[in-house]
Amino acid sequence: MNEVTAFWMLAAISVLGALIAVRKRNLVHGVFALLVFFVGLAGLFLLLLAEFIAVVQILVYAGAVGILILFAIMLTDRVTGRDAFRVTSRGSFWGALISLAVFLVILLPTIQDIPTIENPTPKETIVETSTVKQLGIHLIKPYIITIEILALLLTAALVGAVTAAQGGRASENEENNK
Amino acid sequence: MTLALHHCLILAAVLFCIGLLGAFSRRNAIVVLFSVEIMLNAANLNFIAFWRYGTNPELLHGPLFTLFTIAVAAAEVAVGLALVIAVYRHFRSVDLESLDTLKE
Amino acid sequence: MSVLGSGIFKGMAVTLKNFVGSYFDKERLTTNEYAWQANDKLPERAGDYPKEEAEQLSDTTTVTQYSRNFPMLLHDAGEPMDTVRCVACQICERECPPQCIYIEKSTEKKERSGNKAQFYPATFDIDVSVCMSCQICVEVCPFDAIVMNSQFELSTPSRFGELLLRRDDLLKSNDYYYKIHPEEASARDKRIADEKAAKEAKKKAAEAAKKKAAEAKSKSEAEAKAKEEAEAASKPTEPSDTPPAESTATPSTEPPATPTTEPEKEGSAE
Amino acid sequence: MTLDLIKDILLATVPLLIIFPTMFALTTWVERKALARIQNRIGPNKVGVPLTPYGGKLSLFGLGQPAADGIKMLFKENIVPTGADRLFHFLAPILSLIPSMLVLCFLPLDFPWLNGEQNSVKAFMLDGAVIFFFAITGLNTLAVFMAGWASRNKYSLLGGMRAIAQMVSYEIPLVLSAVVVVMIVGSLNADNIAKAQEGWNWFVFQPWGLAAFVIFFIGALAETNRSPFDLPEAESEIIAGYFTEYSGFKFALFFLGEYIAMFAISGLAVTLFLGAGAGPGVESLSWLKIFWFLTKVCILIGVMIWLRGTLPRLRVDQLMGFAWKFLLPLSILNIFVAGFAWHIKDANKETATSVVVWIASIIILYAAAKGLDRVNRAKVKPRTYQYGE
Repeated sequence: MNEVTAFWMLAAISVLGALIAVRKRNLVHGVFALLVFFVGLAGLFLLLLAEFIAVVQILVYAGAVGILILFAIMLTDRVTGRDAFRVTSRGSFWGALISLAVFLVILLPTIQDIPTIENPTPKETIVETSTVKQLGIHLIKPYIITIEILALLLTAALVGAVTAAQGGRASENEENNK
Repeated sequence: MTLALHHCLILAAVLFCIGLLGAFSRRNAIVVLFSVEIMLNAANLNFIAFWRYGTNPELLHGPLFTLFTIAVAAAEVAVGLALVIAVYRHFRSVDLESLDTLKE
Repeated sequence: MSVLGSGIFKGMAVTLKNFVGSYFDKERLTTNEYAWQANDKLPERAGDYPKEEAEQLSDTTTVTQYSRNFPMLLHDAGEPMDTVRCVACQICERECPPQCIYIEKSTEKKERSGNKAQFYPATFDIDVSVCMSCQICVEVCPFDAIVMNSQFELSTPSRFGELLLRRDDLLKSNDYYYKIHPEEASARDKRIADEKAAKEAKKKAAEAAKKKAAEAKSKSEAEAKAKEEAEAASKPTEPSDTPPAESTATPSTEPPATPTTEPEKEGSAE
Repeated sequence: MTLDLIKDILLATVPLLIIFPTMFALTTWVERKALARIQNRIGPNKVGVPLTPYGGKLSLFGLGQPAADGIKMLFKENIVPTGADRLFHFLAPILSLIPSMLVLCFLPLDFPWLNGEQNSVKAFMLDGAVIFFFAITGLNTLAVFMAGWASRNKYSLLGGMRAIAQMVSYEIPLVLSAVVVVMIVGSLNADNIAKAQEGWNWFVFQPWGLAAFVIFFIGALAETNRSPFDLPEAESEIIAGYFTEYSGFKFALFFLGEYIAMFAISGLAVTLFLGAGAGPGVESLSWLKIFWFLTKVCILIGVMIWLRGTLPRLRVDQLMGFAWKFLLPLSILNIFVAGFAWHIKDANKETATSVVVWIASIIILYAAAKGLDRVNRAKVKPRTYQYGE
């Protein structure tokens, strides 16, 4: 059980999760497959020694985004009955072709000149230098402006989401009143 | 054989293209939204891989950038889903093909 | 102005007192241990109870006279089907919210001891697995034929069939009713007696009024005398009418209407 | 090398897998007994240990009840509704158990006697244990939703949606109250947090710690669907919520998962506020740490049971209002109070200052709570009772 085996297992999990998520006709199944993908990716992050990122990945994606999407599905599709399962595709052929083309375009340079890193930084150094504390110090010192902007963005997103989701209802009410 | 950079890069490429396929070939707005999420996550994997195998890992560029991406993605999902709900309220559908009012 | 969250602590103190007290204070542990012995025979069907009914019901801590479980059919003293009060009117069947009562009316009327011929229930089933013990059947029954039993030993080894109580399981004597719900039974019987008395009194009063009215008509020429007599006629009828009107609980019976009609009659007589 | 690894894994996980399910079995019995006593009943008292195959038993106040329940659950018929999503219906109970079991590994419990005093094993030595705890507890929600959705039952779905809404709302005050401790200790590592509270320096003795502990405990009650926040499984409203359609062993798994989650979150509360393994005598005997830790967890569980016997269930709008309008502002204020108190104490180490800071912060927090309470109650008319006192 070495790193490579773990990598292939996690890779298989995440690729399968992603494939099912985009191809499954049943939306709720799709969301759970997406969650499998997120968790698999978190495992990969853990394998690559980015422990905190793995935690955040689970916390934000599996915890928050997944639930948000589930809520959106529950609010938009009829939960029971056939509508929830009737998700048809469009232009599957051209989509697949374009994706394949993009894949090759990305892949060719990777295969042609694999960036051979002679001696990657040893594990111990990375574990020592990438503690949560170090990450926090970096966030507060050189990236403080980014953090502030991000906070602003998140607040704006919060307000925007609330207005977007509620504005419809307000106008609907007005229509009903007319 | 040890884990190397190109493993992660190829995996990220595969995941990115799966996301792309989903975004191109599905009609449900929510599915398109989470296809975009898959693409973003593939990019995150690249960030982390480059940080792990690149030079100067002590600067933590990879994890920091990934953190920012995750935060932005979370905001994007929130707003995106709010828009989907608003669109659903208006058109009674989340089918992207049927939202063609501007064509007429 | 109270301290924030003090209500929660007050409640917790109450429950703590009950919890600790239940180990020392008999008053705080009212539940008795279930007296079923391991070697007791399991009941084959609902109605077979491990204890004799009398024995179970004498255990006043388990079954008080205020406990109600499922309905039963009342009959007066004597042969059950001969004195059953139910006339298969099917009101309870219609009113039952979960529709657990099934009644089949008999095809012909049957003579009953002490009563005139009536229909009787050929089938009267109550599915106690459906019954929700709401007591609405008891409320609507105009014949006081269905009341609540406090029998609770209903467990059976099968969930199909055995929980369907048949007519003969349901028939219980009025004495039994007195035994399990003494207060309610005596109140009910008093009411029935009062109603009967009121009916008879009303009948009598109506007859008397008719008689008096006829007399008043015949003596209408003597004006002064007639007035006096009409007043005298109204006085004795009133006290005999009003008490039954107060005692009756069922709204469908007639007595409440009588006092209002009485003066009209007098007026018309005048 | 591989053998050593397997040995280490077993040593780190097997005690957790023995202790907590045993505690689960005993807790179900204790809960039934305690609730019965609170309600003037006796509770289970018949099932005992059979002494001979032919009769005679040791009833021991019905201590055999958990075993009997377990056997009953195992052999019960497994019913899957016709319209149900069979795969998800099968997966949901398993998925609800996994996160609860997983987070037990993040508690600062190490078993020194198993591997010699010097190197005790731990399943996870993560730097961000506390945040990992919250991340994985959040996955529980998904299992609940899965169960509700897969059952194809309106009540189940309602229960699932209620569970999601409730857990997402209460996770915020929960995390924010834990942030206070993390901020003061300066580490997300559970062991470091435990180390910072050695002796009697428990955070619950600080005013901000007390406030955070109360908020955390309320959040924990809501997060584990305990009464008075058991809306997802409110029997009188939606049958049994998300596990209406579950029977037999799947139901037992849900039940186990719920109780293990209770232990886990109580364990986190103990770690964050109640000094983890700290207690008398831990310096000389290191296994006493585990004893004290588990004792504190049991006390918290006891309080949860006590509250369940006392408080009635909240309404959905009250539940949401309480999380967003009361707990959230209070926990944000608490972070500021803790920051200032810590800063002032750090700058000025005299006893008098710390007493003043202590009293001042308690007054601020209480006034804020009272004010929030009054603001939230302003629109509600005082209820008059027709028959009550």
